[in-house]
Amino acid sequence: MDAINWHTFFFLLFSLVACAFAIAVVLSSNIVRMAFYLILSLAATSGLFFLAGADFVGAMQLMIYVGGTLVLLIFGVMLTNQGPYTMLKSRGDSWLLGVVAGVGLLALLTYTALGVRDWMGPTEEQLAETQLAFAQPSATATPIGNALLGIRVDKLNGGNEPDAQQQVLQGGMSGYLLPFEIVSVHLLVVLIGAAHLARTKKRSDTRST
Amino acid sequence: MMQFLAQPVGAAHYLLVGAVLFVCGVICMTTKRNALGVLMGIELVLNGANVNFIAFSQPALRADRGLALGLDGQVVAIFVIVLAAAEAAVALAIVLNFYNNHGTVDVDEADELKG
Amino acid sequence: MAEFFSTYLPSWLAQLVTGLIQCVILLHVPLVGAMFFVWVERKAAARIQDRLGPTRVGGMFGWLQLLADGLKLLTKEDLRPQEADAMLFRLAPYVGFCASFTVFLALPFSDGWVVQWLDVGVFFILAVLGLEVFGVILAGWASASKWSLFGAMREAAQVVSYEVPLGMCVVVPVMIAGTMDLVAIGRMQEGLFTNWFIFHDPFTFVIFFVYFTCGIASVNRAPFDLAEAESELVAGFHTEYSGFRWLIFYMAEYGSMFIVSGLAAILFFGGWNGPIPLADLLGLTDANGELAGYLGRFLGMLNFVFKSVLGVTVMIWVRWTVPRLRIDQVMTMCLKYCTPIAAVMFLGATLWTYTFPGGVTGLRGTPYGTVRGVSAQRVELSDLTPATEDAEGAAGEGSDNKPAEEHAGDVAAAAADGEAAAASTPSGPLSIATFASSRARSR
Amino acid sequence: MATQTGTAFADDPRIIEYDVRTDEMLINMGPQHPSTHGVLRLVLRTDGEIVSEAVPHIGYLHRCAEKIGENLAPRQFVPYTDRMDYLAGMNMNLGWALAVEKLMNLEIPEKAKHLRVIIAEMNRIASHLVGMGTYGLDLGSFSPFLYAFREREKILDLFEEACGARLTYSYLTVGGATHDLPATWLEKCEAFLDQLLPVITEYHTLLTTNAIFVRRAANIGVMSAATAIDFGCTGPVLRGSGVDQDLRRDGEQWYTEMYDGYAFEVIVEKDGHYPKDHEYPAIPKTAVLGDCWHRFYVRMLEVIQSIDLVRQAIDRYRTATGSHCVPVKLNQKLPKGEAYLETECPKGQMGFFIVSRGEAIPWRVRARSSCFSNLSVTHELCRGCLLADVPAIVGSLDIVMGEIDR
Repeated sequence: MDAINWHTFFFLLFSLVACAFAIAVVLSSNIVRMAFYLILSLAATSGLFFLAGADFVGAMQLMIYVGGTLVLLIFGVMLTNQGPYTMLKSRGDSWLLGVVAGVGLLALLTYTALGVRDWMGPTEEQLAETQLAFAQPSATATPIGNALLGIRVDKLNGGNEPDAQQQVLQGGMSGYLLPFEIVSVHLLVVLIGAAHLARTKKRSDTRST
Repeated sequence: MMQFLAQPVGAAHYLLVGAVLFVCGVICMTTKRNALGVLMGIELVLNGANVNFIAFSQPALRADRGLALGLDGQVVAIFVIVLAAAEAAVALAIVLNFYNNHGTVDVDEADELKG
Repeated sequence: MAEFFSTYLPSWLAQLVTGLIQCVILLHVPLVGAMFFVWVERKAAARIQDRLGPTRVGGMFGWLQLLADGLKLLTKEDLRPQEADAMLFRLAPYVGFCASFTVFLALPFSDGWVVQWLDVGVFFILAVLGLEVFGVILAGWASASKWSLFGAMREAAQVVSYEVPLGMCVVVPVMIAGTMDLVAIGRMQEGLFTNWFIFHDPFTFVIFFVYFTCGIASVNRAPFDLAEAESELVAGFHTEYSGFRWLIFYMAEYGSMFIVSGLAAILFFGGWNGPIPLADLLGLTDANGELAGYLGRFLGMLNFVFKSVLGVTVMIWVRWTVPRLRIDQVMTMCLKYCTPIAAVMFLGATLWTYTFPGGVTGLRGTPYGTVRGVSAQRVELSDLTPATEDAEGAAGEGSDNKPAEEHAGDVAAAAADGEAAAASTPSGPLSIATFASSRARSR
Repeated sequence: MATQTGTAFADDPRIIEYDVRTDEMLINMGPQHPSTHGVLRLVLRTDGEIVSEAVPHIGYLHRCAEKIGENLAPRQFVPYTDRMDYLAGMNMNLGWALAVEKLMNLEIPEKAKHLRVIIAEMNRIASHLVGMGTYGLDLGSFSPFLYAFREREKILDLFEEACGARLTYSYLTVGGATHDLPATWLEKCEAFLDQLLPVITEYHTLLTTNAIFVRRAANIGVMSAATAIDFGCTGPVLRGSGVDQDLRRDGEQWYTEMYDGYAFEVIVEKDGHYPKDHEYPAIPKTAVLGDCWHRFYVRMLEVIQSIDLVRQAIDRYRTATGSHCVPVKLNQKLPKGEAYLETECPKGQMGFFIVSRGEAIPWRVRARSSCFSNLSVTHELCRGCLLADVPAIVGSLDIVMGEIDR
């Protein structure tokens, strides 16, 4: 035993960090600390993404997901100065419900994940090929960009025969142009909607403040 | 331990991580009384789902390579991230409004629609 | 190195030792860099202010001053306010420093001299650089001091706002290059200085200045140093910090400064390529042997470091010259000036590359400049059928089971979905260049 | 951040305009704070970045100077006046000396008068240089501070040569000055003034016309002439609001006779420009009379004015007759009665009140502090400004705590 599979090593590292801090989020009741743990968990998950060869998604996770949590953190900080909202202790019954449901779900998911033999990893014959695949830097940004424009470079490369490629070209490449457009419009709507919801309002305040 | 370190990991291991994140998120959503805590739970749930998508997209993580999602998995993960950001924006705006109206972020207080 | 160690150690330990050694070496880049920049800052500030600055420590010019300062800070008492959130207060400096340090993983110092060659290098750097703000916010909150909290909230507002124009500015060179790979972007600017992206078109020229402004703002340097505005907030977010933890903040700041100017050097000033291709003229290329290639890259690294240091020096110069902006003015600057200007320049640069695909002068060999080791191919609608032929070469062995990102093919394949292309550009050329590089690592 | 403005719907208290419910925060700015010019403590009530109230708390530097003055002969009290406005010790000395001379009805020789003008105006330059430098510091620009101190050092060198001290001079005393000026002092002084004039132009480039500086100072802390008069503001603070008042011209005869025959104009804005601004930058469009920028600019122009006055005084001093002082004995009995005299000090009008019962030691001594009145307006100016404006406003008032707390 003198060989370490470094992919496994880093997988273990990142997954332990991600899971440990996810559990810490659950156990903590200080909102700022929760946000901090969540950030670490999400950052470790982005490490898992990089490890799995999804560079673009990993960077995106860091930029958008973790960046989005920043706003949560800021809200936490803002509310913290308001006294009692830092520590809202969970109730016992919700703990019971949550843990029961959670453990059941975890058992189900674990059973499912471990149920398929092929998912347990590459076979002995595929080992060398796997090492090679992970040794190369993954170039995912351009294919993803093209896919979002509706061009599936990976599918074009998929077949050896020109016939297959023609087939792909003619049969449509199942790109993501339409979802991309929908998401962009959706984001715009969300932007306006959130700004509208959170904007300065005038209203008659009947309660004594 | 060393035995495990010598073996290559597979999609199943990623799925386990995803499951832990997902379950943590679910527990977070059910137990937290703080609206921001609930939001964090949602983020964790979506993140756990994303781990699954990424795990399935990588053919080198599994024995049946041809069945890997490939680029599709990554693109879906991207959409999840983007929509999570959008969801967080709207949810925070709602929390803000809730806070303005009720003076608290305790979701247990939001029971006005109860019959 | 791993091979050397493996003669004495088990191979996994050898690899571990090698990795640790490399980590330590890399860690010294920001650390020694920060030391150097602190010294530069002190000397430059002194010169600007008609003083001498440090003169004694280390013999001449006080070049060991920071070492002395560091020793002093290490021996200081590590204070923590009673009310502080102990864990977050202790951790916050490291969060900021880790973010700043991690960026160095993806920053190429010369052609191929990069720790982790990332396809999404620019994206990664921007993302990780944005994480530095967490350290500041946590420090400000955990200190349980109102001044610190003020600094933290200012920093949060500022960084979140300035990420928008900063991202837009960075996208322009990325769009011109057609890749987010910093090494590829650097390689595209080979040759004379006219190939640098800042001289690519008038829009990139303008956008560099927007980028630099936003860069200064995002690393919290004067006139945007609101988070630590000493005349208003005592010391802002690090009011309650002392000794080593304070030093960590300081190092993170200088590390970020170097990163921002280093990114500017790669994106706009040709990275490791000098104004004239001196290494090529001297024959210091890989073609003349490994040593010559190594020397050429070393020359490139000096180039890169020089440009980055120049950028940092300009930041220092600005800091000691102008007063500080107010928070609303900082926001106005971002939202009313930087963002619209960046957006317009982005549009302009897009139209420019669309109109003059090969550049105005036509001096560049390929549409986007000569790229060594990376072949670019421009595919137009009419080339749809030939493109499939090109793709043939890309279909290597085992490609059935591998998606495109795994391909080590040396030919770029790009094609246009007929409908999508027709919808977007009815008659014009569809400029999609993909770079699937052989990526023979030259390290 | 949040704003809670109810002004638009002030008639209906139930309608509020809000963004996020926020609590107000009380912050102590000082007494240990980098930009409070000593040991001033400002209690700020803030809503996010917006300051709704700024209350100055003083007294951290109280040293019973007035009470000490009631136990010492007037000449012995001179060193204590140094420590009031320690940035303009000479002017403090002069104010006290003149007040005592007024009580004693003591005429001093012509030469001593011109010497006093030279020294007082030189110290005015030094004080305004510090004011300029620290104002730059308050706005976040460090370098002008050191430039200003570099020039001030040269003035201190001259003072050191004249009286042996660099900060607490006790040079101008009852009856004139303690020593006459040394042999080549006047030449050195003239050389310094020649060198200072172009440097001031550089300061204008660095600060007065700097875009960021104008943004930070113009239209901030606007004080109307009426407010300034109501609060008893004096000196550059008053003139910055457009009130044409300068004791060197408008003061009592006992004081103004020092300046008899000198050509100078009071630095105050008339019809959109200042008397000596022809070769200096124009007033920016955003600047409003009475804002921080105007107060700063008045000080800058007063430096020029003082240079001019020193030059005139040097010419007169050279041809003046008489000695540098009339000797006053330490135990000389003061005439029965009282005297009050205000002089135009760099920070404003500083007055000394002295009551005598015919003994060598005054019965009562009081000082009227200019900075005290100038500071009292802080509360008025800081209402509704941003947090970053507080140092800008307090800095533009150019206060010295030593004088306020005495």
